[in-house]
Formats: sequence, structure tokens, C-alpha cells
Amino acid sequence: MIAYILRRLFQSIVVMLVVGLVSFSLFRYVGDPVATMMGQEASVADRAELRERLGLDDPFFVQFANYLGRAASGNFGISYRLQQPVMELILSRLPATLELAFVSGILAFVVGVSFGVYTALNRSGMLSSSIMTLSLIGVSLPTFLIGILLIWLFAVELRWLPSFGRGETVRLGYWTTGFLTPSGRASLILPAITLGLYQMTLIMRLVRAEMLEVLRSDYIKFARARGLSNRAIHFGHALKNTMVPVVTIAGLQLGSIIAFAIITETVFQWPGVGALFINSVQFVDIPVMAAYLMLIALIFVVINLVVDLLYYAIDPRLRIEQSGARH
Amino acid sequence: MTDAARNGEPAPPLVEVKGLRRVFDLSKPLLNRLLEGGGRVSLTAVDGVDFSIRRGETFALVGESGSGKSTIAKMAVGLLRPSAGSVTIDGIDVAGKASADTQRRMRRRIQMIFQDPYASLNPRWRVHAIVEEPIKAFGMLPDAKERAARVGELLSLVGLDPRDGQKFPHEFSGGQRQRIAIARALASEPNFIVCDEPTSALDVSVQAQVLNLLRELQDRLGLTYLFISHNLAVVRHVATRVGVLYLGRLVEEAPARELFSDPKHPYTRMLLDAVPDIEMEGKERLTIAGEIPNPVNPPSGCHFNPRCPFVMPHCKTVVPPVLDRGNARVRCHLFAEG
Amino acid sequence: MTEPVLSVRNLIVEFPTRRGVLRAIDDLSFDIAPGEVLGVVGESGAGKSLTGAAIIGLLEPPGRVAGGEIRLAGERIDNLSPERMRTIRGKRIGMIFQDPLTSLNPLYRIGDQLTETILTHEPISARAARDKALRLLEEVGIPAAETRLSAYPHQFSGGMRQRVVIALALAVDPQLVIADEPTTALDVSVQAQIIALLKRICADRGASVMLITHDMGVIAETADRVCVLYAGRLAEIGPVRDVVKRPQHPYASGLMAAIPSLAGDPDEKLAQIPGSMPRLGAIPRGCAFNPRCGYAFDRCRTERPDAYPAGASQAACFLHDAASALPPEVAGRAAEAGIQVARVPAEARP
Amino acid sequence: ETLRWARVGDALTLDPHSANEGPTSTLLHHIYETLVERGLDGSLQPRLATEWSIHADDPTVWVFKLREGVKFHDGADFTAEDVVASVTRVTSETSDFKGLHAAVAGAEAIDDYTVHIKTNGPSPLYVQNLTNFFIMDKGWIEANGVENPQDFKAGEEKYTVRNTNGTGPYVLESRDPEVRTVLKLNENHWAEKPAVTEIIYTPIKEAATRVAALLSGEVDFVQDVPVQDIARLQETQSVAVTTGPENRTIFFSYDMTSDSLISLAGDNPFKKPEVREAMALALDRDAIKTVVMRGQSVPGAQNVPPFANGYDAELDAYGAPDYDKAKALLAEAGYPDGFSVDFHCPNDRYLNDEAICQAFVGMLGRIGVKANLVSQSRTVHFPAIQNLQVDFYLLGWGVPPFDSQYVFDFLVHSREDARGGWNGSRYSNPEVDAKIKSLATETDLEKRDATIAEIWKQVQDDRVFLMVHNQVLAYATKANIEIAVHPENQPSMTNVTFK
Amino acid sequence: MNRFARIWDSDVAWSFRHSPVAMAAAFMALLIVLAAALAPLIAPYDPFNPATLNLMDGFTPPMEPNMISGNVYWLGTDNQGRDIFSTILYGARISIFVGFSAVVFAMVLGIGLGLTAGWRGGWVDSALMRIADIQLSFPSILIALLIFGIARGLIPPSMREDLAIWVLIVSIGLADWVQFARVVRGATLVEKNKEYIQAARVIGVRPVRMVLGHILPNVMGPVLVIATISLALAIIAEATLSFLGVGVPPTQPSLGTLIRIGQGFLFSGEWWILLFPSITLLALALSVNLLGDWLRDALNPKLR
Ligand SMILES: Nc1ncnc2c1ncn2[C@@H]1O[C@H](COP(=O)(O)OP(=O)(O)OP(=O)(O)O)[C@@H](O)[C@H]1O
Ligand SMILES: Nc1ncnc2c1ncn2[C@@H]1O[C@H](COP(=O)(O)OP(=O)(O)OP(=O)(O)O)[C@@H](O)[C@H]1O
Ligand SMILES: [Mg+2]
Ligand SMILES: [Mg+2]
Repeated sequence: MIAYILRRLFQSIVVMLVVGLVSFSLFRYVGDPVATMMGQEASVADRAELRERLGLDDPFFVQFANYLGRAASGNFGISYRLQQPVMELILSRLPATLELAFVSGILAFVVGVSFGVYTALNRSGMLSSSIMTLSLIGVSLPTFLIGILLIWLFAVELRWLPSFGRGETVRLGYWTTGFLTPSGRASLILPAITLGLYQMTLIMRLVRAEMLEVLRSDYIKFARARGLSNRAIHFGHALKNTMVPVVTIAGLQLGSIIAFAIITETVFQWPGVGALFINSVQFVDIPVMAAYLMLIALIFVVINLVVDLLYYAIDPRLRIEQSGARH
Repeated sequence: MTDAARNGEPAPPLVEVKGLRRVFDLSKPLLNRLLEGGGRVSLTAVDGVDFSIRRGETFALVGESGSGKSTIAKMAVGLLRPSAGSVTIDGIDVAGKASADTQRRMRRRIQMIFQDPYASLNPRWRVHAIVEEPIKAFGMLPDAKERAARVGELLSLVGLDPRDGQKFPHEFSGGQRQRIAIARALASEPNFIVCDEPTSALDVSVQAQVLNLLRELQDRLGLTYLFISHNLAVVRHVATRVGVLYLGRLVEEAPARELFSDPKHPYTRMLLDAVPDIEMEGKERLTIAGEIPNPVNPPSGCHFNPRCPFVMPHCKTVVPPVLDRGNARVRCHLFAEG
Repeated sequence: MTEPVLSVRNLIVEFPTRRGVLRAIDDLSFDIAPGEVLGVVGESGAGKSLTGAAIIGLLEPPGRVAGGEIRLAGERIDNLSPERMRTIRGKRIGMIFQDPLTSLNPLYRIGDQLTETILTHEPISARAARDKALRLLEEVGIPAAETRLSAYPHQFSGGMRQRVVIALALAVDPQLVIADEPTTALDVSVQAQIIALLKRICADRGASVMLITHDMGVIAETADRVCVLYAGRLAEIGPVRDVVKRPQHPYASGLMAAIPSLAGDPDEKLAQIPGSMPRLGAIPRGCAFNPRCGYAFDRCRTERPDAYPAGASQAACFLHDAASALPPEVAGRAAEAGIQVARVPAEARP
Repeated sequence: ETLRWARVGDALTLDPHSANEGPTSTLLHHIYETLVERGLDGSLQPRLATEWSIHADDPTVWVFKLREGVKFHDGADFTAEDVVASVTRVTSETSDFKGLHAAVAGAEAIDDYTVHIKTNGPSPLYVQNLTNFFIMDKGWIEANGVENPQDFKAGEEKYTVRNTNGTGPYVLESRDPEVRTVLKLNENHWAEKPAVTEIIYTPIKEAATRVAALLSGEVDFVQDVPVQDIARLQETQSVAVTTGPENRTIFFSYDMTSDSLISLAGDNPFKKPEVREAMALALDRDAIKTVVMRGQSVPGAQNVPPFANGYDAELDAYGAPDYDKAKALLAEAGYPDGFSVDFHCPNDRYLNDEAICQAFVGMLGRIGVKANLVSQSRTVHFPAIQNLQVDFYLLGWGVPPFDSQYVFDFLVHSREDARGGWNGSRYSNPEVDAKIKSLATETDLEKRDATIAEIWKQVQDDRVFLMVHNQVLAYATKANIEIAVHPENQPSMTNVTFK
Repeated sequence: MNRFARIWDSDVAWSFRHSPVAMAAAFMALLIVLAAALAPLIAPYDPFNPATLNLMDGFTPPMEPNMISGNVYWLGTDNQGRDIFSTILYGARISIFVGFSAVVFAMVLGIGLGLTAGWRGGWVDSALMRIADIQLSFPSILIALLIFGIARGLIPPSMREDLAIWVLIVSIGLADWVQFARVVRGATLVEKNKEYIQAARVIGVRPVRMVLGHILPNVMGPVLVIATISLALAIIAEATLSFLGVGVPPTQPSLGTLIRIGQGFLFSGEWWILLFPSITLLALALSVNLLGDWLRDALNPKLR
């Protein structure tokens, strides 16, 4: 186990380094930060001087090495755009994204699993077919359009829910949460649905497919032959076995949720790291972009690790194999 | 079986297996071993096996699951490299470094028939392509027409209709598939065929067809077989000589008749006893206690000692040597001199 | 005669498919007496497993019982509601499947699977269920049963797993146990142990056994009576000695002859039945076996035989129908092969 | 009353001298104050300075009389020393405004309420550069060690990025960058009390969401209203829309000097006056106004806003497109089949910038000129213009000092020191250059205006620019709110009134 | 039986003929694809030729005459005076082309690497799978954005318009290969231990032929299923990238670009600019998804 974690950690570091290198080498193509940092009155000489001061003229590897050196000591620099320490900016935006991702993840997971189980158990029912088809509509339209349509319907026409932002937030130490206020909770609904829709469909179909597979397995047949109740078979035996692969994929999807939040956050003016990133791209705010990409890589890596550990927790086969003997 | 073999005239051995050994490394990655302790773990699947097969003979290997039968078969056809020892065909080492040309000619003469007729034929290929593949691979008949004719011939030889070549494997029953597999094996005109449990997936009525076919082909083409099975009754019907494997070691090797009439090693005896008695003579049976041990850490001394009814103290510590007893060879302390 | 534990009458199992309805079991009847072991043999695809599944009510859809009836101790069970049927499964009919590796849920401990089964059918406390589970494990010969209760299936060897499966099937003392190829996946040396265990434990409890297998050797050692299936139909049924030693149906006799045995001359060619069993969609008219049968005559190609008495057995073959007008040459050959032809025409008598 | 205010972007920083950027200055005008400010009509209005003039004896010195009794938010008195400190700070190395104060040699407090700012030569227009020059408290600067604006190299955040101490009408209550900034009324402010007592400022990036927020009543005032929504919003009962001209011209320009173009090797059609004229004849300004801008633009031919000094209605007049004549001119210039050239356009900077370019591509297509549209972010577009990497492009230009010299300096003058930095046309006319230089120091305004007119004449004759239109600003509010459009798009909430 | 009859009679064809949903979806998909493919023949206008556009025709509502020119357009016009109907046809052409090519690209790459990893095993496998991990730890949208960034930097502006589509294809495809690679690798690991492969080894068949001739045909089933699902996703991804402003050039709008343009008019009353392209995209993606769904079930023998 320890060896496993160590190896994963090592791999993770490599992954992060590669991500850093790749993203860093791409920034030069996004545009010239100096162009956006200075007013139009700035002279050519002024711009050159600022570029020099930012170290943008240094060779690529020097820039990268400098960046790594600073990043290693926790200093991700100052945002070119908002002039605040990047670390602080990202940390202040992270709760919004994490809460949104959490709620959409839970939504996707709960709804996805229940629908998946239902459609697997009632394979040919009218309702199942409708659920299956309707769920596809959700993934057949781009997220941004779904978001805008939701805003139009629920915020403008019906006026039930807010159209943008996070509502009132409460500060708990470093964390700001929208869970504790009515407006905060109301604000979560639309973005969470928009963001979770795709994953929900995915999980639902996955659960359905896995469940059908499991229901055909010998041990389910044997459980039936022993006269166990349908409840025990479906929710005790079948569901648990279904969850092993589902948890892995759903876990990895959580990472995508965070990444895909870029679009949802933009549409709903959700003050999370995704919106921060998009704004930074438009401003060529290199320190923020670099930190964001590393953060996303880190989140993925961590999720990967957690999912693997979860896998060990669920599946006794893996757990015991670790400790050796078979007989 | 050729007449020569049946008459017991000494023919020179075609296949010789000497000190064959194969070890699989099951160790965890280095880092795990460093952190969690535990050294290298290895599994000796085949351990010092010697035997030879004469031209036109059938040598059968029997043994329970995991005893190393398939591993020997794979080494015999060059699918696996031995960790030690060698398999030679007509004096050429299968895994050796003979010239490419020699190697190629030698390989052509070895073929294999597998256990599962459903998995041994590529489901996406038509039967004629399957049978044709060895001919193409060894560049035997450059002309497509000739090849097609040869495929038809081979299909007829195994009792199928040449027109069946247009079909896909899934359109055939298990027995017919095994015939296709045999036709493929014969395509490169081999004289040594390794049959790894060729009938264990088949029903008895079909099994009889396949076994009869194999024998018929042997008579007609003078083939030499290494025949692997866990079914002693089947082995009795095909083998000239039989080797009994237990956890990678050949515990007894004898002419077929002798082995069945006068089994020596306790394991062989118990195996024979375990065969259900279809004749219903109600004979006394000696059921084997326990199950085959984990091959990763087999019992010390004689591997069979924990299940042996005649176990002696030194069975647990001393590996029994191979003892010649007439035409038979046994690995058991019971047969030690004195 | 006591009432049979199981009585199957004219059972028909069908699969509606795109190419029409396939009849996988066609007009099958047999009984199992209390305490009896009935062997069911036949080639792969003959319908052995389907028969078992039909009896226990676990046909996979779209398969369905399309006719006939199944009675358990006199009570009709083929038309019960799923809920009622569930209370019979496990409680009155136990089932053992072929592959012990996949029969056990890999994510649950052995003990939990046992107690779950016991508690489903018996109103006892969890504590008591656990004790019972422990006793069961001991009974099927699992050493250190106490500690093994909390083990997972993958920690057992194949033979041990099959022992657990037997314990599960017999957990609440069913009247009938259906064992579908319980030893096929096991090694020769273990097979004998498991068969012995199964036989002993069922005898102890007075349970009847329907032993499905294609291994005649196992049948010969274990069964009281044997039922030979061919293409979903009954070929022959009778006491084990008779069927094995003096098979009366040409298929059964061909089958017996094809089995390599440890006796006899090893150099002799094995007897073989030409051809192979027909696929479900293409079962020939008349007797399903007629194209492969060495004794087939006109009637066999048009009419389907009933089961006729043949010695101590019953065989679905016109050779045994006294009403048949047998071609003398056929009758002669049959008689020579040891088949007790019902009425040998005068010309053929010696 | 509380006013919830939304626009596309947030102020980048609260440091008054660190980002010369519209939204930043707009917000800071509520917290800090300038010496002079731009009125709604574009004229200079007194703010912290009550009077200003060029020193009677020394044309290189500007004299400012300061307002008395003004206090900073922390209670400190506003004095001439604060102005001096602010001048020092705004001209420092890391100031983003130093370009506007490049002429400054130094500032001197004559007494508590008089300041002299000395320039390196006569700078008659210097005061026009002060509309975004915020005054900070000297004591506060020193106490917090913020003598210089943000220095990125240092890797440390300046205190001023998040903390303020101005003299303005509102006090910073809380700020979460890009989320929400709350300002409260400054009870001690010197001017009349405005109707708005609390400002909640939220940026909303997506246009549709912004409009949705207004329609659903979640904000009261939206800047940056998409032009296509204006008509609809005007029809909506609960919403009012105010429009007004903006100080920004949108025009095309092209490399009219080089012998060879980047995207057309070996040739430069733009060098030929006929080609430039043909392109002008192909531009249908009215169609762009009607369709692309939905009526929300002021088409013209002279690229300087009407309220800026040097505007000439005559030069600004334009005719209908004439495709036949344009084609004939092209043929005359040797391009009977037209030519193909890259056309660079920003897609995230001006109102419907990309759509304007697209429309022009179609118009050029009609005369056989194939313009390959390269539309990209301003972060790439602007550096490309500055680095002379584009042949033909769209650009917008605001004129904060409201004087043509600003246009000439950056867009017309040959590239030289601080001048000509945006001159992507590579136009270089020594005579014109000399005239432009003279404007900077010319104190005789009449003479100066004449020179400006001369330059414009020349520039228009040479067709250095192909002007499209002046942008129009639209503010959408709840129906009960009134706010006037500010030409610099720097609305002040002190001007808001409730009905 | 001739080839056609055999195909007609196959299980997959049968299940197709008996699934109304699959047939409806196929009909819909075919309709859109055909209409798109034949756009130059069907479309009344050529919206991609700016010279033919009349700006003054902009914002004409569906079936109503334009106030100035009097032209009538079935589905109205957009902000550049493009006929929406024609633009949808041409746009669908681009979307389908981009989606299809991206999937083919991802498929070829994924299958190639998956086969290599599965067949070679060992460090090659580990290395490729680590790369896949890295790829996965980079959200696909970001990858596409970054590739777009690189391409923008590397391609001279004059070629950008022509190459934009290819860049898009590569960006979407590159973000998508991992799932193909993983599935193919898994299937290869299973197949390579099957006895027919060993039989081929005994014969001495060369590795390349072994992989391409024996293994590849046997792993195509799951690949096809993923490909259909990916196709729908790729079409949506193209739309999303266009939304982020890095898609195809605005002068040659795809469905996604059209939707992006149209969503700006959601509140301004020109609903048709958004509605019709959205419906087309929905119909296209939905029908492809439904087809993929059906194919998954049809190819899974256990579900039959
Ligand atoms: N590639 C391998 N890696 C590790 N262990 C292996 C490998 N191949 C075989 N073994 C082990 O070697 C031993 C012998 O295997 P082999 O397949 O030869 O047995 P067998 O006698 O053919 O059994 P069966 O009757 O089940 O086919 C077994 O314990 C098996 O687990
Ligand atoms: N779901 C199904 N659809 C169609 N036919 C089926 C289905 N299940 C079983 N069959 C057919 O029913 C027949 C009997 O099958 P069954 O499983 O009972 O055979 P078996 O005698 O148990 O064979 P084996 O020895 O291989 O287990 C076979 O021909 C099989 O193909
Ligand atoms: Mg084997
Ligand atoms: Mg079966």
C-alpha cells in the first residue's frame, strides 16, 4: 500500500511537471500580456521595459525554471490582471468552484445512479425508454446553450431563481460558503444542473450498463436460486457490485466537472476558478493561467489517487491480494 | 500409431526434452518489496522434466490443473522460452539460435492444437483464410489457386466439406471447429503436433470423433503427437507412453499399457482411482485427500507428501530422484533401493 | 409408490426469437422419488440446464415455460407468482451451479452470504443463523470454519468454494437439490470428493437430487436413475445400471460406446456417432435423432416417438414400439447390438 | 438608496495609478477624485482644483488652485502637498499613467492650496490629461509605503491594490475582485449629497446573462448593453435605456507605405491612392449602422469624435457606396480582378467588432477584393499592430484629451520615440510630422487649430484611415432610474436620480 | 445469398429493422448528413461567399419579406444577411466534417496506441498509459484550447482560415484518443491471450500482421460504439469551442458558431437565429447518440 501510494505520488509529480511544462510552453501563443497591462498611451519603449521587467524576454527554459523555483516555495506570483497574489486569488475562488462541483457531482451521482438502477431493472418500460432518450437531449446541446436557456426560463420568465452569481455567502475561516444562506442555495441550483447534466447522463448510462451486466452474472443467478428477495438481490448484491466500476469513473468525472465548470461559471457569472481562468486567458495573465492548470492537474491527480484507494476499500479482492496469501 | 511404433521397433526419438524448467517471476515491483518486505516470488511451473518421443508415437502428459502441462506444450512449440533445459526436434533446439532458415524449416514441422475450439479460431476470419494462413506464412504455395485447392484438400481430410471454407467459425459446432483447427495444424505439413487438451471442451460423442480422427491421421501421415490431457481414460486410448505431472515434476513416466496396468507412483494410483467407475464394478477407491497445493510455495521434499498415504519422514525433506524401473521411470522414495 | 418429490409432465420450454419460436425443451416428462438421485445426461445444448432452470423458475427471459406442468410434492409450481416461487427457491429446492468461482458474490463474506440465505427463509435470530452457518461449513468439510466465516470467496480454493456453494444450497434443508454440473470446473482429484460430499449430505437429509452432468462416469457412481436427453427431448430414462450397461435408445447406446474407459482394449477405435446434435432451429422431423441413427426407418422420419417401455427403462424410440413395422434388417442389427427390440418381425428371428 | 450596477468587467485594481483602463478609472472616480473632470458635454469641469491656468510668466508651468476644506476618508486634510506627492507617484517608473505625464518636470506646493506643475516645455494641453489623475494622501502613502504603484517584478502585492483613502463621494465598504464591490456614501464629502447612498458593483461577463439580470430585476443599472438588445429593452416597461455618443472612433487602416505586404508578397495595392479610394467607396456605413449596429452608431469619415478639438463636419461627411466606380478605380490601379489580402480584426474589444469586419469583407468582395478575415483576441491583435505585423486591420481609438493631437501623435506621426506607436499604416510624412510636433508646444490656440485643420486635410486626402463610425454608448436601467451617458463611458453614480 | 442479403439478414440489421427508435434516428441523421453533403445543390444561397451577401437583408424574420429588399427567407437571416437555412446546411457540413474527422483522427491514434500498448506490454504499455493519464488529467476542453493556442502561434495568418478546421479537428481528436486507446488496449490484452493468437504465433505470423490482421478486427466492436458516442460529443465540442471563440472562422460558421452568434439574440427578438441551428444540432447529436445507443445494445450479444 505504502509503495503504491509512493509510486502514485511520484507519478503525480511527474504529471504535474509535464502539465506545467506543456502549459508554460503554450502561453507565449496566447498573446502578449503587456498589450493588455498597459494603457494605449504607453510608448513602445515603456512596453519593452515592462516586458523586460516581467522577464518575458528570457529564454523559455529560464522562465520555466524561475517559475518552478518560485512555485516550489509556494509563490505563484502576482496576477498581472488583478495585481493580487495568485495563490490568494485562486484560494478565494476555489470554494465557489468546489461547492458548485460538489453539488453537481452529488446531483449527477444521486440522480444518475437512481435512474440508472431504475432503467436497468425495468429494461423495456415506457418510463425507462423516456428517461434514456430524454437524458440524451441533455448531452446533445452545448452546455452554454443549456445554461442560457435555463436562465431565460427560470430567471427571466419565471423569476424563480437568480440568473447569476453566488448569492449571499458566509465566511468560515478561509472558506466562503453559499450553503448557509437561502440566496446562496437558490443561486446554486441552475449552475449545478447545467454542470451536472452531462455527468448525470454518463453515470446513469454507466450504472445501467453495469447493472445489466451484473444482473446476468452467476452469483446473481445463484442468489435468486437461494430465494433471496428482489430487494436484497437488486440493492444488496447487484448494486454493490455495480458500484465498483461506477465509483472509479464517477470519481474521474468529478475532475472533469471542475474543468468543465469553466463554461458554466462563465455563463452564470459564478465566481470560481474557471471564470478566473477564462478571464486570465483573455488578459494573458500568465501567473494565474499557470497556477490554474497546475491546480487542475493536482485535483485530477488527487482524485485519481482517492478513487484508487476507494476501489481498494470496496473490492475485497484487491485488498487481500495486497497482504499476500491466497490459500 | 505407425506399425513401427506398435511393434516396438526402436525408432530414433524425434523430440527430446531435457531438463526442461520454467520459472515465472511473480514478484511485486521493486519498490513494494523494499517497503513492504518480502523478497522475490517465483513460481516453478515446470521443474526438470525429461522425456523423448519417437517418430510416429504419441506421448501423453497427464496431470491436474496447474501441474505445468500447457507450459511444457508452449515450450515445445516455441511459444515460451525454457528457463533451463531444452526441447529439440531432430536435434535442433526449438528455442535455440540456429540459422533463420533452419529455424523456419524446423518450425514448419511443429504445430499445435488447442483446447478451446471457440477461442482458437479467429471469429472474424473465414475458415479458408484460417486454414490458409500457415501455408502463406511459411510461403509454401505462392499460387493462390493452388492454395485454395490445398485448403479444400485439408478440409476434406478432416471430414469437412471444402465448401465450408466460405463460412465463419461461429457457423460450426464445437467438434467441427476442432476439425478446422486440425486442418490448420496440418496445413504446414508438420510431423510433430502438440495437442493441448484437444477434446476436453467437447462432448463424449464428439470427443470420440476427434480422437479417432487424430489416430487416423497419425496412421496416414506418420505424425508424432505430444498429447496433453487430464482425462486418464482418454489418454489410455491414444498414448504410447504416458508422463504424469505433479506440480511441475514428472512423477512417473511409462509405456501406456504398463502405466494403466501397473501404476507405481502413489499419485498415479490415486489419479486412476479418482476416475469415476463407469463399469460400476464397485471397486475399492482411494480418494485423494486435499487439493493441489499452491505452486508458489510447494511442499518441500516430494511435492506430493502432504496428500500421500504412504508418506515417510524423509519424503518431507528429500526430493526423490528419478528411478528407472523397467520401462518406467518413477520419482518416489518408495521405489528407492533398499 | 410414494408421491414423487418432483414430477415433470410434458414440459415445453420455448424461446421466441427473430427466426420464430425455438423449442428448447419439447414434451419432457420424468419424476424424482424422495431420496432419489436422478442423473440427467446429454450433450451440450441438449437442454439439461434449461430443465433445471425451468423447475426452479429461473428461466432467463425471453425463455418461458410454454406447456406442461411441474409439481413439487404434488403441488403445482410452474404457475406460481414470482413472490410465491421465491419462497420455494432455496427453501424447498436448492440449486448448485457449475462454476463455484462465479457463483459467489465476490464482495460479500462467506458468512454473510450464508446467514443472509438462512434469515431469508427462517425466522430465527441473527445469532442463531450464524451458528447454523458455522455448522453448515463444518458439515461440508471446511477446516477452521469459525475463521472462514469472515473470509471472502476469492480466499478459497476451487474445491472449497464448491463446498461453500453446497452449504448455501442446502442451508435450509430443501427437499430437492438441483446440481447443474457441480464438478465440471474442478480437478479430477477434487471431483470425487465433491461428489461424495454431495451424495452424503443429501442422503443425510433425505433430499432428492437432480444431478445434471455430461460426465457418464459421475452418473454411474452417483445416480439411482438416469435420464438421457437429446435435442430437448427425452431419449431414455431408467435405472442407472440398465442405462449404462444396456442402453436401449440408439443414441444412448452410441453415447455409452463413445466413452473411453479404463477397461477394454485401448487400441480399438472408439465407437462414434456420426454427425452432431442438430441446432435448435433445425431439428429434423420425426425423431430428432433419425439422421444420425443407424437404425432409422421410414416411420422415424415422419413421426415422433413416445417413450416406450424398453427393458427396465423407457426409451423414446420406435424400436420399442410394439406397433412399429420394423424393417427386419434393422431389427436384426439392433438386437445384435443388445437393444431389446419390442417386436422382432418373424423374418428376422433366427 | 442602493444602486446595483453591472458591467462586463471589474476594476482591475484599486491603486489609482496602476492601471490606465476604463472600468478601473470609472470605479475609482467614486472613491478618489481628480483635479479636473470631464463633464457630460466633454468639457473640463473643476473638481479638486477650482481654477487652473498656464502660469502667466512661464508657459511651462501649470497653476492649480485647490478646493479648500476637503478631507480624505481617513480624516486627513487635502492640501497641495498631497497633489505633489500624487504627481511624484504618477510619474514614477511603475505607473501606468506615466505616458500621460511624460512632459512633467516636477510639482511644487506654493501654499496649502496652490500647486505648480512644471513641464519640460510648453504643454498647453497638459491639463486635458488629468481627468483620470487621482489624488492620494501624502501621509497615507508614506505610512503604508506605497510610493510606487504595483511592481510585478517584486512579486508582492501593494497595499493600495485593496485599500483606498480618497476624497471621493463614496467609501470602500468591501471588495471581492470580479465578484462584488460595495461602496458607501462618504458623509463628509464636500459636494451635494447624491441620491445613491450605496453602490453594489458586480461584473457580469456574458452579455445574455447581464441582460437577463436586468430583466429579472437583479441589477438596477447595466453598462455595456449589447446593441441588438437595445430596441427590445426600450420596449420593455420595467426598463429604460439611455444612449449617447462615445468618445471612440472605429476605423480600418492599412499598410500604405511598404513595397510588399506580409500576406501579399511582392506587391502592395494599398500604396495606390485609387485602391484606397475604391475601398472607401465600397464601405456602406449606413448598412453597418442599420444592421450590425442596430442603429447605435454615428457613421462618419473623419476619425475623431465630434466633440473633440479638430472635428470638421465637412471632412466627416461621407457619401453612399459606389461599387461600379470602385471597381473602375481598382481596374485603373491595375487590379481589375481585385486582390487577396489578410484582414485582421479583434473579436473581443469593440462593439460588434467582428461583425463589422465580416460585413466589410462582404462589401470588399463585391468589388473583387478578397479579404481573409483573421479575427482574434485583442491580446494578439494589438501587439500585432504595434509590431507592424498586419497589413490591413480594424482599430478603435478613444481620445481622452478631446484633442486631435492625441490622434496624430499615436496614429499619424511616423514611428519615433513615444510617437507613432499605433501607426500601423506606416504613414510617414515629414511635413506632417513637423506640424504634429509643433502642436505640443503651440500656446496660441488659434494658430494651433489651424495647424490641426491642415493636418486633417492632408490625412484625409491621403486616406490614411477608413473611418467607419463613432461608437454609441447605451446604459440600461430600471425604469425609475435616470442616468446620463458619459462620453468617456465613466458614469458617476452621483448623477443618478430616482423617479 | 449475396452479400447484401447476408447483411440484411444479419442480427444487427434485424435488430435495426425492429427498433423504431434506431430507424427514426438513422433517418434523421441520414437526412441531415445528406442535406449537408448536398448543401451546394440544395441551399438557395451560398452563405460562405461574403460577396453574395447583402448586409441589408440582415435580421429578416422567417417567411416574412425583408423590409428593404423584399426578399423572403424560409428560416430568416442572421446578422450578416445570411440565409439561415443555407447557413445551417453549410454549417452542418462543417460540424459533421469536423466531428467525423476528429473522431476518425482520435480513433486512428487511439487504436494505434492502444494496440501498441496492449500488444507490446511492459514499459511501452506503462509509458503510453501514463501519457494517457496525463492527457486525462488535462480536461479535454483545455487541451483543445491549448492546441488552438499553439496552432495560432505557429500557422501564418494567411493560412489560418484554411487550416482552422484542421486545427479544430486535431484539437478535438487529440482530446479524445484516450478512451479509444484504453478500450483497445483492454480488448487487446484479452484477445492476445486467446488461443487463436497463439496459433498464429506458432505459425510465426509477423507481429504487425498479427496485430492488424488478427486483433484489430476483433476489437472493432467496442470501438465502433465509442466512435458513435464520440461523434455526437465531438460535434458538441466543436460548438463549445466556437462558444469560447476558438472555433472555425466566423465567415464560415459551423452549427456551433451559428448558435454562439444566435445566443446573442436571445433577448433581442431574433429568436430564429438561435432556434433553428439549435434544433438542427439537437437533432443531429440526438440521432447519432441514439444510434450509438442502439449499436451498443445490438453488438452486445448478451443483451439480445
Ligand atoms: N504466464 C504465466 N505467468 C505466471 N504464471 C504462469 C504463467 N503461465 C502459467 N503459469 C502458472 O504455471 C503453472 C502451470 O500452468 P499450466 O498452464 O502449464 O498448467 P496446466 O497443467 O496446463 O493446467 P490446466 O489444466 O489448468 O490447463 C500454474 O500454476 C500457472 O498458474
Ligand atoms: N436465451 C436463449 N435463447 C435462445 N436459445 C437458448 C437460450 N438459452 C438456451 N438456449 C438453447 O437451449 C438449448 C438448451 O440449452 P441448455 O443450456 O439447457 O443446454 P445444456 O444441456 O445445459 O448444455 P451444457 O452442457 O452446455 O450446459 C440450447 O440449444 C441453447 O442454445
Ligand atoms: Mg493447460
Ligand atoms: Mg448446462
